[in-house]
This record gives sequence, C-alpha cells and structure tokens, in this order.
Amino acid sequence: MDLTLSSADIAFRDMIRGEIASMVPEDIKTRVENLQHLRKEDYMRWQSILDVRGWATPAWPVEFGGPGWSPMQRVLFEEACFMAGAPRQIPHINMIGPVLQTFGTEDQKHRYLPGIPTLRDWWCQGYSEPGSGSDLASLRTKAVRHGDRYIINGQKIWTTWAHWSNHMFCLVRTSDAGRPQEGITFLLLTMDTPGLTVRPIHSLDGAHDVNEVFFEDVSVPVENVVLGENQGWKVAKFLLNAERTEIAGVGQSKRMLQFARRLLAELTNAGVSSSRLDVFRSRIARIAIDLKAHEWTLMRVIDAKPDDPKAPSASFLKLCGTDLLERVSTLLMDLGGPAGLAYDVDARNGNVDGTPPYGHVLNGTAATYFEYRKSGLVGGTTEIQKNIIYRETVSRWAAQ
Amino acid sequence: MDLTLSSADIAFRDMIRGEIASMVPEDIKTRVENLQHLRKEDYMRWQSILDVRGWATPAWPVEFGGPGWSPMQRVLFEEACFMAGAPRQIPHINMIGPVLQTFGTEDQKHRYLPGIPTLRDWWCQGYSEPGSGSDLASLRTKAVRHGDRYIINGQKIWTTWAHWSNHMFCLVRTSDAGRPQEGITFLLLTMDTPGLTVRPIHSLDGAHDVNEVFFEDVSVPVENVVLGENQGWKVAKFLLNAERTEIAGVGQSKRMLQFARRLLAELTNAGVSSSRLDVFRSRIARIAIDLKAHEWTLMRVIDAKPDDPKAPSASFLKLCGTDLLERVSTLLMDLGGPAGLAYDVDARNGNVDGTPPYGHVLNGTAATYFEYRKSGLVGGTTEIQKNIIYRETVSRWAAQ
Amino acid sequence: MNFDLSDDQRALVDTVERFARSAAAKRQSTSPVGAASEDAVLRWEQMVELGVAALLIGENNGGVGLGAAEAVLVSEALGQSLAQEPFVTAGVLAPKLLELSTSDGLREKYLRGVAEGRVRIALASDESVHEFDLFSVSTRAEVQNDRIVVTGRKELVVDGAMATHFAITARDANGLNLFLVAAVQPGVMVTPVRGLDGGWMARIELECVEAEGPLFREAAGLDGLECAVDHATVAICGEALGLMNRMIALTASYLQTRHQFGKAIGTFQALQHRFAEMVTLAEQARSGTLMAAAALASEDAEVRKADVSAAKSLVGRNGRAVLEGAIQLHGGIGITDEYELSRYIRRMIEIEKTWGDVSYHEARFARVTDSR
Amino acid sequence: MNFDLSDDQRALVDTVERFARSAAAKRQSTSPVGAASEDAVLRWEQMVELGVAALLIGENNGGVGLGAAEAVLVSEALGQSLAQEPFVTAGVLAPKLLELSTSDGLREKYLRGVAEGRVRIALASDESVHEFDLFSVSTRAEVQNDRIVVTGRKELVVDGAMATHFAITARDANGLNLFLVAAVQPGVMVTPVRGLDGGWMARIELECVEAEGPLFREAAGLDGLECAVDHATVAICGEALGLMNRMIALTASYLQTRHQFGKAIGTFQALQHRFAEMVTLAEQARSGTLMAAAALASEDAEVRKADVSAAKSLVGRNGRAVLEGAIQLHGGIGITDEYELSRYIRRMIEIEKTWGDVSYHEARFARVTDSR
Repeated sequence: MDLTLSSADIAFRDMIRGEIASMVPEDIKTRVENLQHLRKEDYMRWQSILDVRGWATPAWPVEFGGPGWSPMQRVLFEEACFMAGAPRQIPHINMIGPVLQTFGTEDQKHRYLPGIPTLRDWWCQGYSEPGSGSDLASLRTKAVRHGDRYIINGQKIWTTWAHWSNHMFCLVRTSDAGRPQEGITFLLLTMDTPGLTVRPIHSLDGAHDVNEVFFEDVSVPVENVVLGENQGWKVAKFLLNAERTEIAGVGQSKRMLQFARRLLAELTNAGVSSSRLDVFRSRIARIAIDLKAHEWTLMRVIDAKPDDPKAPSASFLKLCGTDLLERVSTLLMDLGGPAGLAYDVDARNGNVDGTPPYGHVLNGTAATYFEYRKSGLVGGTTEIQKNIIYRETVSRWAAQ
Repeated sequence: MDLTLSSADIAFRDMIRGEIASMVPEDIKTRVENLQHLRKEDYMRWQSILDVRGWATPAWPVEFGGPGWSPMQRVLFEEACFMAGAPRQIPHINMIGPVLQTFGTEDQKHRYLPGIPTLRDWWCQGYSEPGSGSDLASLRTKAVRHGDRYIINGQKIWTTWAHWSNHMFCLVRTSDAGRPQEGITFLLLTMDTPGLTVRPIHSLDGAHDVNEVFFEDVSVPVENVVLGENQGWKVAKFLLNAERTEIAGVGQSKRMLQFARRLLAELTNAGVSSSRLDVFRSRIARIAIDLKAHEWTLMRVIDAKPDDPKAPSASFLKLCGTDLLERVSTLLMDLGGPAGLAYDVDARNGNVDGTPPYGHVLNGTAATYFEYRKSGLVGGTTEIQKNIIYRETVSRWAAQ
Repeated sequence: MNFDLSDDQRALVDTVERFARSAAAKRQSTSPVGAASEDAVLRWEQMVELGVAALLIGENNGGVGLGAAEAVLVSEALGQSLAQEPFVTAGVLAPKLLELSTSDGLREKYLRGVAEGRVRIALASDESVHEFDLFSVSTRAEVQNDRIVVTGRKELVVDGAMATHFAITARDANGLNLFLVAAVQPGVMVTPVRGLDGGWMARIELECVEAEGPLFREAAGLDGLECAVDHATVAICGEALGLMNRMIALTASYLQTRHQFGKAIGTFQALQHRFAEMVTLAEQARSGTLMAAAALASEDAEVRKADVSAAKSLVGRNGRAVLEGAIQLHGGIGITDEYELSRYIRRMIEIEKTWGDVSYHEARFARVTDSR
Repeated sequence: MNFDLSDDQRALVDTVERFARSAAAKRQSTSPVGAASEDAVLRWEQMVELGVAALLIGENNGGVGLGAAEAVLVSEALGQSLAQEPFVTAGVLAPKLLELSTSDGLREKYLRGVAEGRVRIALASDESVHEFDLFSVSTRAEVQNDRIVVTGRKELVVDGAMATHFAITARDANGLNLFLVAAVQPGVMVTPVRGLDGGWMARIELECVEAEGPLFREAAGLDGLECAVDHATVAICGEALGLMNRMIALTASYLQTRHQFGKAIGTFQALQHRFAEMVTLAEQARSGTLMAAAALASEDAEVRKADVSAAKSLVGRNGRAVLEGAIQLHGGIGITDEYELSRYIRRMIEIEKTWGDVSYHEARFARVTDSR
C-alpha cells in the first residue's frame, strides 16, 4: 500500500490542468457552472476541441486513437475538466467504444469507431422497456431473423438523448429458450431506420432528456450483431463494468458542491442571516467530507485487481454516488430558499437566451433537486445495488 | 372533529398537576431527573403514595379499585407525572391487571389483583425465548399436563425485572397441533416455584434489568391458566393492545428531552462555544417538534374507534416512538461531549451514593444512548412494525 | 377532543371533494401565465358558489364562523385534486387579516366583498427572495397631500396575479404596518412569475401608489399580520396532507400492480418498508397539522407560533420524504411529467417554500420555545 | 498510488494480528482501574518486543521509519481484537511529538526510551470536559529558582494512568507550549478515571511540579502539537476500521445462522439492505482514513488538518451507524454485555469521543476548507 501520487502522475496532473483550463469556451463554461442543461452543439463543440489534442476518448487505447491513459490519468483528466468548467463527457463514448473494440468485427470497428470522438455519431442505449426496469433480463423487444436481417418489434423507454442520436445499441430478445438472459442479443442500428419512432418524455424538471423508442417491423442486417446471437448479456455485463467510474458521479457531485459554495457566498453577500447560513455551511462540510472519501473509494476501485474479492465493487460506488447526488442536489434546493419557488424551464433548458426571474443560479436550484431524483433509479436502483452488495459480501464477512 | 380540550378535562388537568407535583419524594425526583436507574424500593414507594389517592392503577376501572379514568384523563395524569419528576409506571400494572379483569376467574381476580397497585406483587412477563424473538409464536417452552398440574420445561429470555418479581405471567406451549399460535397457553406462576431459576443479563450500559429464566420440571396448578388451554395467543393480543399507550414512549422521550435542555443550559454556562451549541439547539427543536406531533398521534390512537380502518394503529406509535427514543438518547450522548468518555456504572445504577467523576448528569449521557439501543428491538422490532403497517395499509390506500 | 368528522364536516368535505375532482377545478401547470391567473379567478368564483369564501369569517361579520379544523379539511380535500389555490389566500389569509384588523372602517368596507368573492386580496409582504421574513420591510408609506402613498417592491406574492387588491407591508412614521392598495391603478406594476408547478405568483412594484390604511393600530399590527399568516400556513399544511394522501395512494396501487422478477414489486420487503415509512410520516404530519389548527385558537401567541411552526416544518420535512419515497417506489415513471405524481411532487415543494421553509420554521420554533 | 499490501506490510499485519488475537493482549473492560493500567503496561511491553514501539520513529532517530499507512494497518489489526491501547499514545503520539519537537536535547534524552518502551509519555492537554480544544489552556509554566514549574489540572488524559511522563500543555511568558513532567514526583496527583469500555484515562493535577521544556520554539509549537495529535487521530481511525470489520463479521454470521419464521434472518431483504449499508459505510470510512494517512505526509498543514478531520468525523459518524446496524440486526443479544459485540460498540464510542468528536471535526474541516 502506497498512498502517494507518483511523480509521473503529478507531472501529468499539472500538465493536464493547465491545458484543459485554457481550452474550455467561455459560453459553455458559464452554462456548465450555472447548472443549465447543455445543448447538443455544446457537447459536440467540446468533444471536437478535445479531439484536436487526442483527448476526446480518454478510456480508449492508443491503437484505436485514444490517449492510452492509465486509470489514474483518467481520474486526473476528469478532475482537470471539472476544475476548468468543462462539460461532463457523454458516457456513451466510453461505453460503446470499448464494446466495439473488444467484441466488434473489423468491419464494425472500421465503420463505427471514427464517428464517436467528435460525436458526429451520437449513440444512445436501448435497454429498459416499460415492463423491464430493474428486471432487465425480462425484456421483450423481439428481433426475429428473416434471412440476413432481423425484424424488430417492441418498445424501449428512458432512452437518453435518443432524439439527438443517429445510432443506437440495444438489447433485443432473439430466443425464449433457457434462462431469460440467454436469449438476448446486442444489436446496432441507425435511428433513421424505417419503423423506428422516437417520442419525447419530459421529466419532473421540465427537461427533455429521455424518450420512448418504438419499433415497428424495423429491419436490421445481421452483421449489426455484436459478438453473436444470444450473446448480448455478456456484452451488457462488460458495459456495466466500463460504466464503473462514470457511475460514481464524482464530477457531477463536485460541480453541484462548487455551485452550492458559490450560492452560499452570494447569499452571505445578500445579507441572509448567519443562523440560516451556518446550517448550510455544516451541510456543505459534511457533503464535502463524504465526497472526498468517495473519490478515494473510486481510486480504490480503479486500482483493484478484477478478481480481488476484498476490493469494493462498483455497487458501492453507485450507492455512495447516488447518496451524494441526492444530498447535494437537495442542499441546492434548500439554499435556493423562497427564490426557488420561481422556475423558468426554458432558461434552464438553454432554449432561450433570456435571464430567468432571479437569475440562472437561483433558477437552477429546485430544478436540480428534481433532476437528481433520478439518481437512485438509473443504472440499477438503490435497492438492486443493496441486494448485490449483500450477495457479494455476506459470506466473505461471515467467514472472518 | 373538535380539537379543543373539554372544560372538564381542563379542570382535571389543573387538579392532577397540582396534586402530583406535591406528592413526589425529592430523592426519587432527583434520580428520575438525572436519568439514573431507579431502585425497586423507589418504584414501590411511589406506587404506595399513589395508592393512597387511588391513582396507582390509572387504567383500571372503578369496580376493581381503579380511578376509572378516560383515556384522555390517563394522558393528562401521565403528563402531570412527567412534569413532577415522578417515576414512570411499571408497565405491567396496566397489563396484567386488565388481563385478569377481562379473562381471569373470580378466584384469580381475588387472589392476584390486590397485590398489584402497591407492587407488593411484582409481575414479570415471560414471552421471548432464545429461539423465538420476532417470531414469538414459535416459542417452545413446554407445559405438559399431568392431572391437575402442568410441568413446565424450557427457557425464557429478556425477562425484565424477573429478579425483582414474585409473579410471572408467561406463554407456554401446550400443543403442537395446528398453527403455532393455536397451541399456546397463558399461565400464571410464582417465582419461588421449585425448578425455576433466574440468571441476570447485563446490558451494554452495565445495567441489570433483564434476565434469563430457566424452567426445569416447574409444576403449576391448572387453575393458573388464564382463559383456557391453547387460548393464550388471544390473551397475548389483548395485552398488546393494552400496551398501546405505553409503547409510544412519550414520557421517556419527554424526560430525556427535558434532560437535554438542562444539559444545554449547563454547557452554555460552562462556556462551550456557541457554534457547537447551536447545532444541538437545532436538534433539540426538531426532536421537540416530532415529539409534539407524536403526542397528538397518541391522542388520535386513543380516540379512535377500535374498528376504524383509517385510524393510525399502534404500530405507528411504536415506530415513531422508537425513532424519538433513539434520536433523543443519541442527542444526549453527543451533548455529553468528551465527558461522556468517563462512565461510572455503579453510580448510574444507584448502587452507590457517590458522585461519578463529572457528576450524575454527564455520567448519564453515553449510558442513556446505550440503554435506548433496545428501543427498536423490544415490543416487536422496527422491521416487524413496518411489515405490519404495510399489511394494514397498502390495500386501503390502493383503493383510494 | 375528538377526531371523527361531524356530519356537517363530512358534508362539507364531500362537497369540496366533488368540486375538486371536477376537471374545471384543476390547476394546469402548463397554462401560460396570463391564462393561469384567469383560471384562478374562475376557480375562485366557483368556490364562492360552494360557500367556501365565507366559511371562516365570523358570524358577527356575516360569515359561517367555522374554524381552523374546517380550513384544514377543505384545503386537504382541494389539495387531493390539486385544486387548492386560491382558497388559502382568498378564503383564509385575506378574511383573517381583515377580521384581525383594528380598523373597523376597512373591515366593513372590504369584508363583505371578500366573502362574496368580488374582492380578492393578496398579501404582498416579502422583499427578499433569499429568506422568508415578514418583518424585513423597506417599503415606505407616507402622507402626501392628505393621502397615504406607498412605494416599494414586493416579491413572490402568492396569487398576486389574480388579486384585485394587495395588502402591503410598509413602514410609516410609527413603524411597520399594513395598507390596502387597489391592483389596477397608476403606479402599480404586476409581473407574473411562473412557479415550480406553474403557480401564479407575482412581483409587485409600487411607485407612489395611493393606499388605504393602516390596518392596525401600532403594536397590534405585527401580531395580527403574523396570526393571519399562521392561519394561512396551517391551511397549506392541510393542502399538503391532501397531496401526501394522493402520493401514497398512487404508490400503493403501483406496488400492487407493477411486476418485476415475476411478482408484484409490493412483495419486496425493502419496498414495503419504504411504503410503511411514507404512511407513518404522513400520519405524523397530520398529527402536527391538527395540533397547529388547535393552537390557532390559543390566546397565547407563543403557543400559536410554536405549534404552527412545528406543523409547517414537519409537513415540509415529511412531505419531502413522502415524495422521495413515491419516486423511488415508482421508478422512472415517478419522475415523468406526464404522470399525475409529478404535479403533486412539484406542488409539495411549492408549499414547502411558501411562508417559511423547514429551516425558517424550526428556527422560529426554537426561538419561541427556548425560553419556556 | 496502490492499495495492495506489500509483502513487508502483509508480514507486519500478520505478526500484529497474531499478537492481538492472543488472550494476553486483550483489554478487559471489567478490570479494576489499577489493574487495568498494569495490564496496559504489560501489553505495551509485549508490543515493544514485536518492534511496534519504534515503527514510526524516523531512521535518523534510530527507528524503523515507517509511515502513517503502516500505523493505520497496525491499529486496525490491534483494534480487530480490542488490543489497541496503548499503541496509539505510546507508539504514535509520543514519538511524533518528540520528533516534531524543536528541542534537540529533549528529543535525544527521551526518544530512545520511548522506542525501547521504557518511557511512556501521555499527552495531557484537555482542561474542559465539555468540548475538545487543544488550545484552551490555563495551566501555567513559570520559572522559579531557575527551574520551570507547572501548575494546573488536566482531564481525560488518554493512557494517563500508565504513563511515566506527561507532555503538558501550558502557557509561559511567550504563550502556549509543551513541557515534560515525570509522573512520579511530589505535586503530581494522578486519578484514574474509568472509561465507557473500562479504558484507563486519568485526571492529572499538578501543583508547582518540576518540568522540562519547552518542547517547541514559540509559534512552531502549536502546529507541532496539532500535527502529533493528527497522527494519533488517524491511528485511532485505523483502530475503528478494525472494530467495524469485527462488528460486520459478527453480524454476517448472525444473519446466516439465526433463524426466525422458519428461515435464516439473512433472507429478509430489509435485513440484507441494512447489512449492505453497514458494509458500505465501513468502506467509506476506510477510504477516508487512507486519505487522511496520505495527507499526514503533506507539507501543507491545511491539507493535513482538512483530511484528518474529514476522516475522524467520517469514522465517528459511520462507525456509529455500523454499530447501530449491528445491534438492530442482532436483536437482544446485540445489547448484551456478555456477547463480544458489546465491547466493540463501547470502544467505538470511546474512539468517537477521543481527540474531537464528529461535531468538532466537521467544524474544523469547514474552518480549514471554507477559505479555499
């Protein structure tokens, strides 16, 4: 056990902090720091800026055009992006990329990898279905093989950014034999395929991020299968692993905590009573403490050998990460005070350039609370994570 | 719905407050207000004082020598006892008394009721067994009938004050047929019966309140059965209902909250920093708020018709009561600060008259925390209460 | 003391529930701001027909003379269908303010109009948007040419966009007091502000506007104002109970109908327990609200303040836990705008932030009870 | 950075664990006060034989020169068997204080004795029992007849009853500093104080007692003292990790072996989830403790203070949640003195209250980080 950063990592950290700080466009930075929703072009612009330096795909190895960073370097890169007010990276970059690199055919790699770094190709993930949330393996969107094509019928739901995407990777049912997991196939498709319809779902905070996607006789060539028919669950599990660091939500929690500190300073200047602010100050301290520990848990997870039973698993990260996202977004709402009663959804969504009644900062407070109510639901509910942790740990502990 | 106290109740309240205040012996009051453990003679002395006025058995009807108070009058009496620094009443007075009055034979009433008010007869409750805690119906202490006697073999555990008692009411298994609940009998016995052994259990805080009770061929006459062989579960359920108000723990929570306020005042005088104390002040306020609401829930439960499905049930009282007992005892420990490191168990137990290192008040802080860790376990665990509430409420709500 | 509804109370609740369930009564969160305030006026006129406007006005003032318990029952019934506004302001706050006013003239001039729904008075008190404080006021009332004129800016005026008059807190030579201002007159600018759930608050700017008043003799004013707001606060606590009822009911049926892993999700103990916690928290909020309703009748202002603050903070805190439980037990559908639950959630947060949040009321409770 | 144990670290942990598991090593909560302190001396002598006393002392001072990571590992291994004391004071706090001292003479005079276990120095700093504050000191150090004499009273001196010397905080003409005082000499009165779990703290009263010192040049002293206490604080955080391990292990086997309603109680989802929370909280406490161990090496005192306070508050908070979970999942047996768990629970609370509780360390964290 050696708890110090190597000198190479220190040098990398100093370099990347300096570079990233000079690269983030001011307008994007402002929206990021105000917790406004970014526009599609904001994400694309930032990815293109990163791409120039070869940093658009931090998790990709050099052979596929990635920077080939170590896990610790990725952590340091993400920290630098946070500090500079950069947008968070679209998770799918680090998800579909490694999947194709690991399981894809040469043709799939050749065709799909180049469009990912700049988000020229924007991918969405077709997993959940109306009847299959926590119990994902029960999914029923059916792909029936006809010659060299699959005909897909069914429905996906909670599909993030389906309306911005031109590609989708999805799980479909290709067999009813055996355990439900055994009849699932991982499939790629383009969003303009006839028979595919996207319907927006608006969230509690008025945002439009997720969608329903309907499949009516959608026809996809068999070469769009990744790994092989009925092998989809294996790919899905690999992806879950790739999501590990993303799932910790460190960057988002830090962003909100930074926002909370800024708001606290503004309220102090505005003359809010110190008895009120002291309570917030304590809450900020406690969240900051837990968040620091959470970052160290992330590093421990990153450092762990894949087969080490004693290492904390991704479920810990998800659980603590959710707890932090929920708490810090709640803190923001409380900090917002009466001003949080007013809400201009259009200003928050970046659809208009006008300033909402009490400014962008206060406009974001209650909305952020609403937005992060999703954190205990996405990527496996809190209940599912606790089930997993119990299963993973109880016997090992009982044996000690 | 009428939310005001009747003028008769107001008159009763004023009378009882005045009277009780003048009746509590100073030395008992001091121990009560210091959260020390009381001695057996403290309880007995106080009951005798109450008995002179006919108030020793508040839940008993006039025909059995009780005051015949309404539920609201009992609440007002308990409030007066709290305000005066009186000991809380031994719960069994209001438990075994009504059981005998409802289900007992004339002979049982005649023999057992007179000793209860003054605690000349001290009853303990033989329910839990090592293998039967939450799952009480699985109890295995066996009573086998031989002629006009039962021979009991088995073991009870967590028997509060068994070492102070000369009588016990207990549940024993008299049949293995049918559902486990159907083979249980409610039995009375004296603690000096040959073959019965009491073994002390010390708690986390060093106190000795509970015991193990072993039965080795303990012989009890059949006339000691209440209601009838294999009818014990019905009596147990009746008792549970009688426990309703006790289970809310209102008096204990108020006592601790009062103690916390006193401690806060002492710390303020001792010059503890205001930033530290402000946090405690907020916690006290929040607990006080919840406790007030809890008292109103208690009144709603007391007022409810027995068959009203919409009325809050005893499980609500238990759940909120536990939550409060846990929180306020935790607050005490935190208030105690570093001084809580020191602990003189003998002074707290009232076994010695000496003063512990930092006085009785600080000596009680951590110990009280330890003591009340039991609250989520006794009288049905928190988990069991939540199971019950779900079962009781979900369908009614779904139908709305 | 007795917690069962009397026959009259039952009949009142049934009437209001029937009204609230009708589509016309429901507030639409998607209405544009202007239309929203027209909706509110319309809804209020319908409520007036039900007799709700005069419910709390004393019999000596020509009203029905019912009390805080009934106000809670009515609010709860309205809240259950998201139809509460503007009962709390027009039916509780305004009449209470006028009844508590020491100015017989103003009471006589306006109370009948209020009871008949013609006059809709909104309280314009807040100046900071960062912290609720009834008494932090810089708006001035001065005498100019024998007329009282008021100048200042008020934020987050609840139901401000539908008011015919504003009760304005302002400082005159004698200190803080309240003045009545007609909404439509030169120098008054009303800017509607869209709320979290599409509620209609308003910013009110006053530039040398003619006013009537003051409503109170000095010294009496502060408690009269606080007392009226306390009445309205208990009424929105009642509304919150209605919201919680509905959130719990929706969750209960979802638990019984939604299946995962081959069984109803309500068979999972962790979800059962979360539901049990929701129900318990709602019961506790109800107990607190009834306690506060009782305390409104107390002659001791400190008792009233303590219990009202206890209730409001409890309702805010527990209401939030209930909504969070409802979301977690629903999963994705629970945070979907289209699904009914979302409206209850957003309105719950609006209530929490109206007339003092949890932190404000816990501090007020501590202040009032510390010395006791 | 790397979280796997090196071979040397593994060997160290194994040695210490073996020792800690031996009956002789365990602290008995039932020992009478005098005997308890003899036990502690005995235990420390055994630890010295293991080489633990010189572990953290720099190689330039004749020690092994290991760091905070190893201190955490050793404490955790000892804590797992309730055998920690007096490693944290005699093996961490005292050596750190002497190494940080700017007095070469005192360091040379005492450090070897400390390394060999002959000299046992306890820090006597606290004067209030109500609030931890290293710097609230009224004990005086004066020069009388060319000798430094110290007068004052110190409370809750950890391991005070077994010390050969005390490091006393006192004010001299230049301000706050530290002085060494031999425990057995006229004017020193040591009163053992029984701790929650039978620990041996002491009250130290000094009446014109001869002292050596000061340990620090002015100004340097405050941070030297705070830094040494921070090292000890991280070490007891390590001990707390050991306690949590054990509480979790006991709970895990109870869940698998205890049956109710015809099945192992570990099959109930609500209990599974509570266990999962315990495990998660312990992992988080571990992450925080490792972070703080890393920060002890920082040249920036503010970084050190922030991270040590983060860890101590986290360990206190999560440790308490773990113990409460352990009790709830065990039921009655969990609050029984005879059962092993009770010792871990009481010791956990002792740790929480030693050198600043959750509230103290959260406030210290906020103070240090607010300006950043």
